[in-house]
Amino acid sequence: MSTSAVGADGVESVEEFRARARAWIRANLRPLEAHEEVGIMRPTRTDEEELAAVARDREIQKALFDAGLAGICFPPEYGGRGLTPAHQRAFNEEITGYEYPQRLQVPTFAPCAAVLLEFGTEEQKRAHIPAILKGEEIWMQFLSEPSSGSDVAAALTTAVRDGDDWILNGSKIWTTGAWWSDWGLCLARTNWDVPKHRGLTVFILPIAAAGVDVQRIEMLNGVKEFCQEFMTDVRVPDSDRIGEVDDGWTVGTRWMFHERMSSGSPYVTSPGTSAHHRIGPDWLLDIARGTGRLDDPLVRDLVGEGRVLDLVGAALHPRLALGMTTGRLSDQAAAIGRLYSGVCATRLTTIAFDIAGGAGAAWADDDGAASDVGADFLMRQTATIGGGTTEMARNVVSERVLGMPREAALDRGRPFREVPRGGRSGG
Amino acid sequence: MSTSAVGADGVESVEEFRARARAWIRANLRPLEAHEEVGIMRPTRTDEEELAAVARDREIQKALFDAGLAGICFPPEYGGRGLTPAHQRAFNEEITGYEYPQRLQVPTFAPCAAVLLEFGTEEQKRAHIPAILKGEEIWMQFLSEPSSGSDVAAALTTAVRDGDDWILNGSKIWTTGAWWSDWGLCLARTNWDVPKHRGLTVFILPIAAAGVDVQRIEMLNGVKEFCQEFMTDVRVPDSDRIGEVDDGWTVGTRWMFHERMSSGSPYVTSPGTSAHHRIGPDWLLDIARGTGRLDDPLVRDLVGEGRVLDLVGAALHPRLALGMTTGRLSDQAAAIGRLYSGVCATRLTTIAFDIAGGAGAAWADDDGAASDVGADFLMRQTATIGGGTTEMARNVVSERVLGMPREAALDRGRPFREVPRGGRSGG
Amino acid sequence: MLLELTPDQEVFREATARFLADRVPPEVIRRLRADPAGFSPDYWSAGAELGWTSLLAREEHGGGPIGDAALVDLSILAHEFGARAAPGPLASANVVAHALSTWGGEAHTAAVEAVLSGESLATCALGEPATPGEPAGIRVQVRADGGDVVLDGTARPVESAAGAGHILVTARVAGAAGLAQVLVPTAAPGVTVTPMRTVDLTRRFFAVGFDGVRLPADAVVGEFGEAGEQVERQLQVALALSCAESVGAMQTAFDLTVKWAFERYSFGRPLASYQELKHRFADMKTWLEASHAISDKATAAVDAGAPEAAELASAAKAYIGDYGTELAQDCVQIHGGIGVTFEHDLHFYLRRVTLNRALHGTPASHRARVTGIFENLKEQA
Amino acid sequence: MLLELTPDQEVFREATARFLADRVPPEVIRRLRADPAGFSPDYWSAGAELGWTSLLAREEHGGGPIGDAALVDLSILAHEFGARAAPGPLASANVVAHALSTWGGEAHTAAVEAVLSGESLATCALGEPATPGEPAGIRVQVRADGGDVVLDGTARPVESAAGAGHILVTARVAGAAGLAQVLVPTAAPGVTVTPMRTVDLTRRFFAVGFDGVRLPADAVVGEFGEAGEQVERQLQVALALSCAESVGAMQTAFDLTVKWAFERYSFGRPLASYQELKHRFADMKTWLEASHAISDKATAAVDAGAPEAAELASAAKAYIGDYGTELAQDCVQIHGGIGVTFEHDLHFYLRRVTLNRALHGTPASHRARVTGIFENLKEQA
Repeated sequence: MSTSAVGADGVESVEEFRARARAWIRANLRPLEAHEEVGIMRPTRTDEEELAAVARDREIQKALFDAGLAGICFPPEYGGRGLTPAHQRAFNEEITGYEYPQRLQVPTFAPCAAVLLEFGTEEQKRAHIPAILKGEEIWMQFLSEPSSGSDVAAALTTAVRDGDDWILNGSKIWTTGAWWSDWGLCLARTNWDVPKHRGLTVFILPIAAAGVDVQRIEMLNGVKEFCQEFMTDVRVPDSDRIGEVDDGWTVGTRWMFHERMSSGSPYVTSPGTSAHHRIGPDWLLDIARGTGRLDDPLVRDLVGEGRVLDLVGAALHPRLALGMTTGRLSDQAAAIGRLYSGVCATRLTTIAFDIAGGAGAAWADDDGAASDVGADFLMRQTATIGGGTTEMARNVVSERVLGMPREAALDRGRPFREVPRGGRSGG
Repeated sequence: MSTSAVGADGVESVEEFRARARAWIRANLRPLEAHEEVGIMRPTRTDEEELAAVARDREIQKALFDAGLAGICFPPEYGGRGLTPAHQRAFNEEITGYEYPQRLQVPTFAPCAAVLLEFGTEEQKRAHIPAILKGEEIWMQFLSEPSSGSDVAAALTTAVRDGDDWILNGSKIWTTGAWWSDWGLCLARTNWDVPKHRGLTVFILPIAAAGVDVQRIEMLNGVKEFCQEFMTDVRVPDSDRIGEVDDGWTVGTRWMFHERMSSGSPYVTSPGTSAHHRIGPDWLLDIARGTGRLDDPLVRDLVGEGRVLDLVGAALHPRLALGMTTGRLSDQAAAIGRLYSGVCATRLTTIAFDIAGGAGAAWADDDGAASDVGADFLMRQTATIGGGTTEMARNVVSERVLGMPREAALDRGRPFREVPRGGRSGG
Repeated sequence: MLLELTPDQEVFREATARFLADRVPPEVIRRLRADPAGFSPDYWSAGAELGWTSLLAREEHGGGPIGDAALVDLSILAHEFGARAAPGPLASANVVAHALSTWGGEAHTAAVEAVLSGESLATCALGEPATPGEPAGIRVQVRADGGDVVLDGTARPVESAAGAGHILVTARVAGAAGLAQVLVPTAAPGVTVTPMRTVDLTRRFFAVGFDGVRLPADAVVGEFGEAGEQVERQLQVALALSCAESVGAMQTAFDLTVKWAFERYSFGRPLASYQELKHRFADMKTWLEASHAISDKATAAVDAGAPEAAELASAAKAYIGDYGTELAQDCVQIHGGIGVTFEHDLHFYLRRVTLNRALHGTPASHRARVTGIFENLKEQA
Repeated sequence: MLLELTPDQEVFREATARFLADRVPPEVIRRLRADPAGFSPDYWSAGAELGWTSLLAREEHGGGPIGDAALVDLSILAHEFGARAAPGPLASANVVAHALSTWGGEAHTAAVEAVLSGESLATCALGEPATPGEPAGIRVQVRADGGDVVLDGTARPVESAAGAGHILVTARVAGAAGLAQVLVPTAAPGVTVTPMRTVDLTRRFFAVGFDGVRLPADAVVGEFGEAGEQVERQLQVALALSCAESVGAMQTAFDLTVKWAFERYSFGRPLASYQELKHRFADMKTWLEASHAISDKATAAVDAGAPEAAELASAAKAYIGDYGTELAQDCVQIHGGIGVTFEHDLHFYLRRVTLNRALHGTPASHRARVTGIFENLKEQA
């Protein structure tokens, strides 16, 4: 598969692995510039540039695979390295500050590949996992629907059996970059006459399949990263079903677990101190310096607050990960981290806007770090909506971590066909 | 009843009344000192001093009555002046900055006297309203119970018919100054076999009645203003019943309306800019000046925030009052004012604590305005608990003002006897 | 907005409301994103016919209020502008009309009449509000030179400067403590107008450079070097209109979101049945009523030239700045993903409150102003 | 507190937990409000036998950690103190033991041994933390005079000063930039100890005046005029212990309130079933875990003398200061009226987090410190 030095016992130690990764990264990857892609989903690339970036991500992934550095914690039988989370952490540390195949991490490696590993048939795994590790397949979650928001199990997308195939109809939304992706992991309703969770089935399908119409969604700041897919009589063979018929929620529960855990997943490369796609405390300093307000005690207080929130987050996430690993904390404690991250990100965005002062309302191209911070502020809530709302995280923390009574759900125990669905659809 | 000049048509105009009130107030009442009784329920008086203050309040009330300035909006047949809310507002303005019978306003005039006026028999009104207006009767609400918190209709205090009398047993709590008060307006359960709201009856009783044991509650800061009453076989004649048997919630609904509205009630004297029992923005300035921090931009920001919140509150309350008077806003909009006031007061207390800096942890007697601000901070939440929690206000705003669905109540339509009551009692 | 309008006010409001609904419905606003001016000239002149620019001007210039309180009437318009995220420099144009009509001379008559008729657009560069004891954020200098005045420096952001015939510029007098206001034709030599970017879809801002811009002395509005008070008055007018506009935007965002909460179901229940959301709606309703209240009170005080006008205007700006954006962002949150899409209308109102929060001084700078005013008040007491 | 204790740490924690449960249960703490010292001398000496004062001292003085990381072990005690709102100047006493044992000379041996054995109480006056570029809040001056040193000024608040035999005083060197630390016997002529009032029930603070207090030069701890770094280290120790204590108090307040929410019924339902409360519990749980995490991380860094120790300690202090009191106040709110009564235990923990928030620098002053450190860090990068 690939050539790499291993320890005397045949297992590459973390430090050996780290040294090998470091050498390869420095030789092959471009160091990032300071603050590359700072801000909240800024529309900085043309479509051509975006496609080129996707191609580069695939290229890096392939090169990593060839160098024996891909799929660090994936099983060797599907092309992975079969190493430990400690190896992945070492890799994360070494790749920090360098380009990496960011678009393949989430949702391709987790939750999609993680779900395939857990529920896929041997054929499915052999068909897709190696292709994923080589950068040949980028996967998307066909999960959210316009009508269902946080209530993902209320999917209206319907799959009807037709001989050896299934015919899918419906619409999925909030897929990141479906227009340049290859496969979708899709939750569909196969039975309307049982309660919500008991009539679902999971399928996989090529996004290029006949009947799949991918529409890009324009966000308020002009970015078109997200898509909505309209599926009309899409034919999927039964061999592309994941898990049992009508038992999709068994898959879905783990799917959502992997989604929640994706930032700390051993399948995912996530550089430690990446300032990408966010506003970090160093950016706050730059805005303050750029607007000449770094000596203003009010501004210094705001910078300090941002830095404190960031340092606390950096302490919190490892504590939660350790607690979940050792069983001292509930597996659901990941929702605590999600809640913290969301609240922290919206606060940092607000702080940036406040430090920018008048440049938050209107800015010139040469305003430096303060430029575009007003537009970031408009996008502030994406940090508490995307990837599961903070409201859902608070439900999880109170109900699953603290064991408080669950919210009354009027759909519980009721055939899904009869559940009230209100007068509107949306996102 | 009293002698006073009236206009040619026999009705005293607001301006005539104002002039008369002003002259009398300046001649008879003590001007307040700046910041007299600032802070959050500070334990500044001994019991003897408190009793002397109560006596002074009664004395002022009697003098106001004799001067024809008491009961401005109460009907003349019960000793009032029969004037308009505009007269009461003029009186409020004129008495601002002077001592006034603060302990008689709430709950004696509203909600208690207001409830008597609305539901009392002619005999009851003639027996009590004039006495109240003369300062002879101070009334308390026997409403909250240790077990029921915000759910006042879940009263466990029981009244059982015994010939022409009722026998009351149970406990009431959070009565302010019951130890120096005269009468209680009491909500009791007369039927356990119907749903909560349909088995209640309202009574009045002398607090000195046999079987009433008044215990003072010590708050965390040492103040003993609140009481709890234990009623053991207290005998109340049926002639002291208010409203119909088992129809106490009809009374209770209006009772609580008058309670919520008490700060703007035409029955109540409430000086406009009283700095009593709160921390106002001028106190923030004093703390900042006293701690030498008035030039610190962070401190100036906090003072400004406090002042802004205060100015906004002063604009909000008249808007709500006008809206409720003209019907442009729901009667329940009073809950908006309650919510604003509570949140504003806790924020001002926190600001004071922050401005005090280290003096919030430990202070010397000569620390001036910063003294005791730490203790005020400990009492901060009283502003969002007392007089109905802000949580209940938010329920009212969302359900009654915005018309959102009511919270599921597991006691609805269920005989009260069978309602789950949990394992604990408390306040 | 006031809870009760007079019949005249209601007629006035209704005319503009109908006009805006017809001319700039949401789909048009979405398209206007690409328009360099943010609106068409005939939109603005038709608005002028509805009285958008004339309320604060004297009758001899073709202006005049519809009732006793011109700024209160105008704030009803501003509220409607916010409620519909309407294009157009309402506050800037009215500040100019007010300033020229009140403090201008003969030389400004033609300009004020053109502004009132909507024939020409004028805008202003007021600078940031001054905190007591602190200088205002004004970076244009003016000096007298013979019979002329000469301006140097940069003013930003200036609304609609590219489409305006004149800019009322507030400048520091070189070598002295005072301020002067000068009406500068945008065509004057030495004036450069550079577009800026902004959070709003239809409002346009510019950095305006003045490089030795020489004008005759009668271009000066009011007394040279003595303009501090008139600038403060104009700033208060701008603050009052900006607040009324933000409150309008808050009201629409809130109404949209209440409607959504009733219609949108999750787990078989409408969002409006979830207690946590209900309580947030209660908070939002409180912020909204409080914002209406302080905006109206500040507007009335500014209109009356009351002593408390400066403090109330800054209090309104600080409160509405903070809570306006919090309310709009919470509306986005409750909408979920759809609330951050371009196709949804919600961001129109978020943009408007965001813009107004950072324009004419941030909430923090207005809190500092309030503290200074309050401190002086207490020292005098 | 750490998610996992070593068996030794658990034994150590458990011994103190049992002792505190036995000696200072809530009803005793309520009574100790009236005690001038806040605790009895034998309570403290028994605690010293359990190791309360010896962890940070060197073995030759009778001290020594139970594991590799003395401050981490001690922070477990501090957490227990907070969780039980226990009396006693744990942080002050340990700072003195640490300081004397590390930087003290022969002349301090008797004092350090007495502190370690619990035979005598010592306390310290560290002053407020210095922000980079700003002076620390220290109002005692010291000058060398012949073979003596002379102190003037006031230190406040100084914990347990009235019961202490010695105070380790941090002072500015007169006419120079440096600091010195001096171990001052409270019986020395010129020392006055005046009680202050405080939010805590059992902790006592004093203003200590120094009026020409003359001591031999060997009373100085460390180098005269060169004590800046040791003061900073001691301050970090105090911050770490104060944070661990606050987190303990937060944990107990939170646990009490979760229990209450399950047991207390309103409208036929437990409070824990109300979504709005559930979401507040979720926020509180998040603040709590975050506070544990940053407290532990800062403690480990201070223990190791790591370069990031100063920034982490201040970040912990700022975060826990703000969120500790918010959490405790929200616990009060959820309890309702009973939560502000003296008979309920909840205020014990509210007091402790309130005290620690305002002691050793406010959250705002620590944010300023973080900004300064962070700015230097970025400039070096």
